[in-house]
Amino acid sequence: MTALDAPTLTFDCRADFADELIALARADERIVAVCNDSVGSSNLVAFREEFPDRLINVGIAEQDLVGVSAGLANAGYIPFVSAAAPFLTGRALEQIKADVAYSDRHVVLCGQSPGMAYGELGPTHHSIEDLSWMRAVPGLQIVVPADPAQTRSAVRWAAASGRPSYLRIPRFKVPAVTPPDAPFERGRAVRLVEGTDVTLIAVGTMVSRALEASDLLNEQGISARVVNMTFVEPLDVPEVLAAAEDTSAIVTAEEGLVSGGMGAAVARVVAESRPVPIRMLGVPTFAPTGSTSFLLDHFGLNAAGIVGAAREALGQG
Amino acid sequence: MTALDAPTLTFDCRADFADELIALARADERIVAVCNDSVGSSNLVAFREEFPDRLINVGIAEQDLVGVSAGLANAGYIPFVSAAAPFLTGRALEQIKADVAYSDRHVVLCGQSPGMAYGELGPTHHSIEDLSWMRAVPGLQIVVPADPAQTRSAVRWAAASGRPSYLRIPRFKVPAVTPPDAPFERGRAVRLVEGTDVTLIAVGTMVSRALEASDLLNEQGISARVVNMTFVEPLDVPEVLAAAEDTSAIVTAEEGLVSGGMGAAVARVVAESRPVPIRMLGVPTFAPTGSTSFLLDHFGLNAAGIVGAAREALGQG
Amino acid sequence: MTAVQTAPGPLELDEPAARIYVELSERLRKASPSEAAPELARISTRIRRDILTTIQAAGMGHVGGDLSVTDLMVTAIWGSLRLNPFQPDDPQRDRFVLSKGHCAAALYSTLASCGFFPQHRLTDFMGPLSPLNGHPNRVKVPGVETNTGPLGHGFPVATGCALGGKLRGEPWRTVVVLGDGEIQEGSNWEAAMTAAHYGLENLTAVVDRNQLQQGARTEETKGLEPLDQKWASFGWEVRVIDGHDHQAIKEAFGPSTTGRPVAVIANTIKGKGISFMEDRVEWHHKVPTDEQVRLALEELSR
Amino acid sequence: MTAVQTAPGPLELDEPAARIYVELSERLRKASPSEAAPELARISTRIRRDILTTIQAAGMGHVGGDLSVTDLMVTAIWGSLRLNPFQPDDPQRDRFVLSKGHCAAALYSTLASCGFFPQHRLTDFMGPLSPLNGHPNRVKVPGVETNTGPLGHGFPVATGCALGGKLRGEPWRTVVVLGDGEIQEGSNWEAAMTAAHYGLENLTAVVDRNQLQQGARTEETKGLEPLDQKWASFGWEVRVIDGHDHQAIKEAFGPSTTGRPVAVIANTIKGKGISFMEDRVEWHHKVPTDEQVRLALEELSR
Ligand SMILES: Cc1ncc(C[n+]2csc(CCOP(=O)(O)OP(=O)(O)O)c2C)c(N)n1
Ligand SMILES: Cc1ncc(C[n+]2csc(CCOP(=O)(O)OP(=O)(O)O)c2C)c(N)n1
Ligand SMILES: [Mg+2]
Ligand SMILES: [Mg+2]
Repeated sequence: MTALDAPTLTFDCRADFADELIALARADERIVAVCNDSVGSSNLVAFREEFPDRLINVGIAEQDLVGVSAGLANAGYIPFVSAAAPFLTGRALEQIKADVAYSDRHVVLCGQSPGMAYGELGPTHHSIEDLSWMRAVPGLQIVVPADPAQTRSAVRWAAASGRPSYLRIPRFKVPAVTPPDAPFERGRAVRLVEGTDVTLIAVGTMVSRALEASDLLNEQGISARVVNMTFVEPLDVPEVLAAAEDTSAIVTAEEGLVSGGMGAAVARVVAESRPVPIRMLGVPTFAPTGSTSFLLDHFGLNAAGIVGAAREALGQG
Repeated sequence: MTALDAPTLTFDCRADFADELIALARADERIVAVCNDSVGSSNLVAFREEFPDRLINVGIAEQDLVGVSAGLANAGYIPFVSAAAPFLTGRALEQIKADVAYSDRHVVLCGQSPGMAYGELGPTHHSIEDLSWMRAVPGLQIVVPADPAQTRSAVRWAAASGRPSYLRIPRFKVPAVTPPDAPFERGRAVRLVEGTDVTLIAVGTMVSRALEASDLLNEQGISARVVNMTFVEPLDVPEVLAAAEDTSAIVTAEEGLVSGGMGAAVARVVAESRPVPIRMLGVPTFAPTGSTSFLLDHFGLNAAGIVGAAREALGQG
Repeated sequence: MTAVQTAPGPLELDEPAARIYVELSERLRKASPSEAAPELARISTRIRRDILTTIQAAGMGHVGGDLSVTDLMVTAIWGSLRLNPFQPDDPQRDRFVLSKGHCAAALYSTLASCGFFPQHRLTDFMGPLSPLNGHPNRVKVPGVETNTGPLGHGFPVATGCALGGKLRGEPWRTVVVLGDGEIQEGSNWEAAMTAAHYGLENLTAVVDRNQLQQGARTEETKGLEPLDQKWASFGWEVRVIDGHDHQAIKEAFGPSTTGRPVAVIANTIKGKGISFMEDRVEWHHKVPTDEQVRLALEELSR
Repeated sequence: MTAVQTAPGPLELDEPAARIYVELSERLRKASPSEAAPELARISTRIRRDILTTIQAAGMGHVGGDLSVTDLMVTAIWGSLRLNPFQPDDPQRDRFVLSKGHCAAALYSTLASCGFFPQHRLTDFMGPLSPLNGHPNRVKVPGVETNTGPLGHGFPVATGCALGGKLRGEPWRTVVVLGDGEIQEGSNWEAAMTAAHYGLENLTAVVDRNQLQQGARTEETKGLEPLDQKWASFGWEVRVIDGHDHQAIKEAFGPSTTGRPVAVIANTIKGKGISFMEDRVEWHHKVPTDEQVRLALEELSR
């Protein structure tokens, strides 16, 4: 059932992102892709070949990227804005706030290579802040797919949603973690493993690591539930409440800052309704130099780190 | 002791901000003020008269505002960057991240008219997001003065700190709340009222309202401690732990988004160490039209709202 | 305690006014600039009156920039573009974008004059829970294309509108009005480059060149000159006009002759029409007293 | 489980190299452009070698832009400016800012050549916990003035440096190097306007005009021409040169003759010096194989 059982295939989800976008674009001529000199890095070369007019490249200009996309939405298009996550969210934040969220435009912001996917390129190219920044933009839906299947579902869902959203597209390779029959619904988490002692709530690249951790905890006699939170906004509040109700502690894990991210959203629900011990795993500060997997290990964002946090939260540290 | 006792004088803290900056500039020629066509709105006319060369106006260009300030710091100046909080934080976010925080430049970012101080001008001019956005910039110190005395202390402290910081300067009129002998130290909160049942943790404009709420709760037989958190980053963790230890519940109140703000910082400490019920008061979403005080009441950010939240958190709702 | 306050209702069509707008604006659109000018001047005077009383009622506003942009806005909306108050989101409408969103009172007054909502609703300007917020909100105010207020946003959005129209091969066009101080924002130069690159001859960008920004003259704050050369070097067809001459404005709003987007540098006077406000920086957002409003209305009726 | 990994130590002064830099660069600074050119060319070849082997060791990098900027960077740092490896934060140093921060390998190679740290440390480039991050970090690398990587940051910061120098009345100057694709970012045009407004004749902005950005040619992606007119209309003294001609570069880096800031549009070739990389978009960040590095080094030693 989990990543430990067998050698696991892993995927760079940009391919599924691009394929699904092309499929959508074939069916709906309102779909356009908007880039900032990021056609290659967003894997949109094939999209451009098939729809040369509907791939709009505004050059290296992120404020314009988002403003133009809001204008394209005004003109009846459904823009998928595809840019490296740190520049999209950090450079165009006020455009995301005013032109997209506050103006309630159906624009799909696609943060490529998020978290520490650009490991060695360093903190300017890391997007550990995006979930915190985007959570503090009212009205923006935030989706963090964990694998290829969810990436495809997220693209389809966002195209149909009619409202602004931010999709965090994984580049760091991840295994498939989503059961074929799992629902993909607004504000709905996916419970991947049942468990009674502790709940591990993860998003994106951390989901497969939480599954590994759950296996390890099981071996230690600790029953760990695993939840893929998928929607950071709106959060699956009932699923969080169930975790606080059914299990004695919660561990959250995300490839991003702890301040204000998914874990903070979970902590708020728990603190306001049913306090239980929580451990929030994430990136504490600007990262040093290193590859993505080096950095994830460096910050304890792996199965062992999650196991340690779970034991600590259960008072078995 | 609190605002209910007598008709209370209230202050627009920009005057104290500007006076203190002038006093500093007289003593230290490295101090410069940097503006974005905001000389008047930042109350810096007198500064410009006295130091015409040291008031640098880059016009309406916030990215440049922050970048130029980082360069001035490189050249040995201590820039106080003074601009309306929503534009400073939202428009120049990546400059704040890369040029100031990650480059570790001693730049003092002064967010003017924060929260909903520009009531009727609407959400584009409100800065309900700044604390969440700035908390997600590693290495940035965040200070929210609550009254004129703290505003002056914050300016002095930031000039001496040697590290980047964000000061949130109140414009909405507030009464004096800080005892003359209260310390102003990095990461140190100010406990204003002792209490044993519940702790009210507030910042900025909410501090005087928390004091009022404490009086009202007292009348209802509930002993409410009041803490002015002042430093959102670094947070006064011992003071939060003491609240969780000594009292049965915590209410946080801030003029800003609940997602990722001061309350979230408090909730994290509590959730990770000593879970107690929390109620987090703040602004839930983009505000409708109205004056600042209308909007504060609209969102329950007043004494009555704090009282209600405290009773709820204590299970006496 | 949540305040109890009845929100003013949503803004609804003013049918008689809308009917007049549809007919008269069609005539003015088709008329020659010199024929249309007198009527456009009359409408502009009416809008100036509405701006003054709207700001008086609210006790807040940006009167200087409202009055400098009035003739431009009226000529665009009444004399050049085809808006549709009966169906504000008519896909075939022309787009008018006010990038200098602080001049919401001018926009609201003009939209009301077209019947997008009744003129009497202008008294709600900035009132509690009013749809007529201090900066335009498209979700609440029919006729507004995008929410502006932070400077440097409307132009990229308008560029996207025009690009969308061009991609669709549709005939409608987009006019965006910028403040001169506003174009110190780099986001505008990103949009200027994009519009030129995509050959958006269906886009007109108008600079309300009143020489003043919030705190001082533009050339003292951060000089913009030679402004025509800036636009030309960014690939635009440039037209420099008197921004209070309705005939010249209507001419300048005519189609591109080069296949390039058109930049209209409209020389204007901040506070135009009210002698004691003209070209004075403090009237950026000073609020006239009742007596000053009386004097101002008197000047306008001369 | 936190990985156990020993961080490479901090970067320390290479004293012999620093001594050579101080002496030789003073000679080159004072020499006429034509006298200095041969030595600057020799240093540039050495830097190109270091760039190639540094990227080879890391298995990552932006080789095309590194090679197009080499002659500009070497002429600035060795032939025009006065840096101080013995005291990297010497208040009187000249400032060199690499705005196109993805060309960190070129900067690190050049700083090492000046003795800011030993050349052998270049093998740490992008290694685990290395101070030599993929984009320059001033806190860890002596000689770096500000952390760059996101495009459009270095120029405003350099403008602030120059403004600071001018306010202080100090003689040091600032040179900032921009990519041509980079100047599609509006933040640069904000800085261009600021520098002109404040008359920063102590600032030189160099555009590495290699005609290519990440994905395609600049003129296909979002055209920049007429680029000289853009800078001139923003109030700059403009010099257009061959960015691989050391004599022309050194001349262009001379003082302003107009009291205005100086923009140098340096026509360059991306991948310059390596035949199979020249002017090819894929070499923006393609990594040469060992065989390709061998061929490249061979070309350089001709
Ligand atoms: C991003 C941003 N920065 C600052 C402001 C504050 N502000 C409002 S109006 C204004 C001056 C605008 O001047 P101009 O564009 O010339 O407008 P006009 O003269 O037509 O009123 C300023 C600085 C703002 N609204 N947005
Ligand atoms: C704000 C921002 N957007 C996008 C990128 C991704 N990026 C890195 S290099 C590059 C192309 C730069 O082209 P140019 O400035 O011409 O540099 P050169 O040709 O000299 O390598 C891009 C788009 C970035 N680093 N920063
Ligand atoms: Mg103006
Ligand atoms: Mg280039």
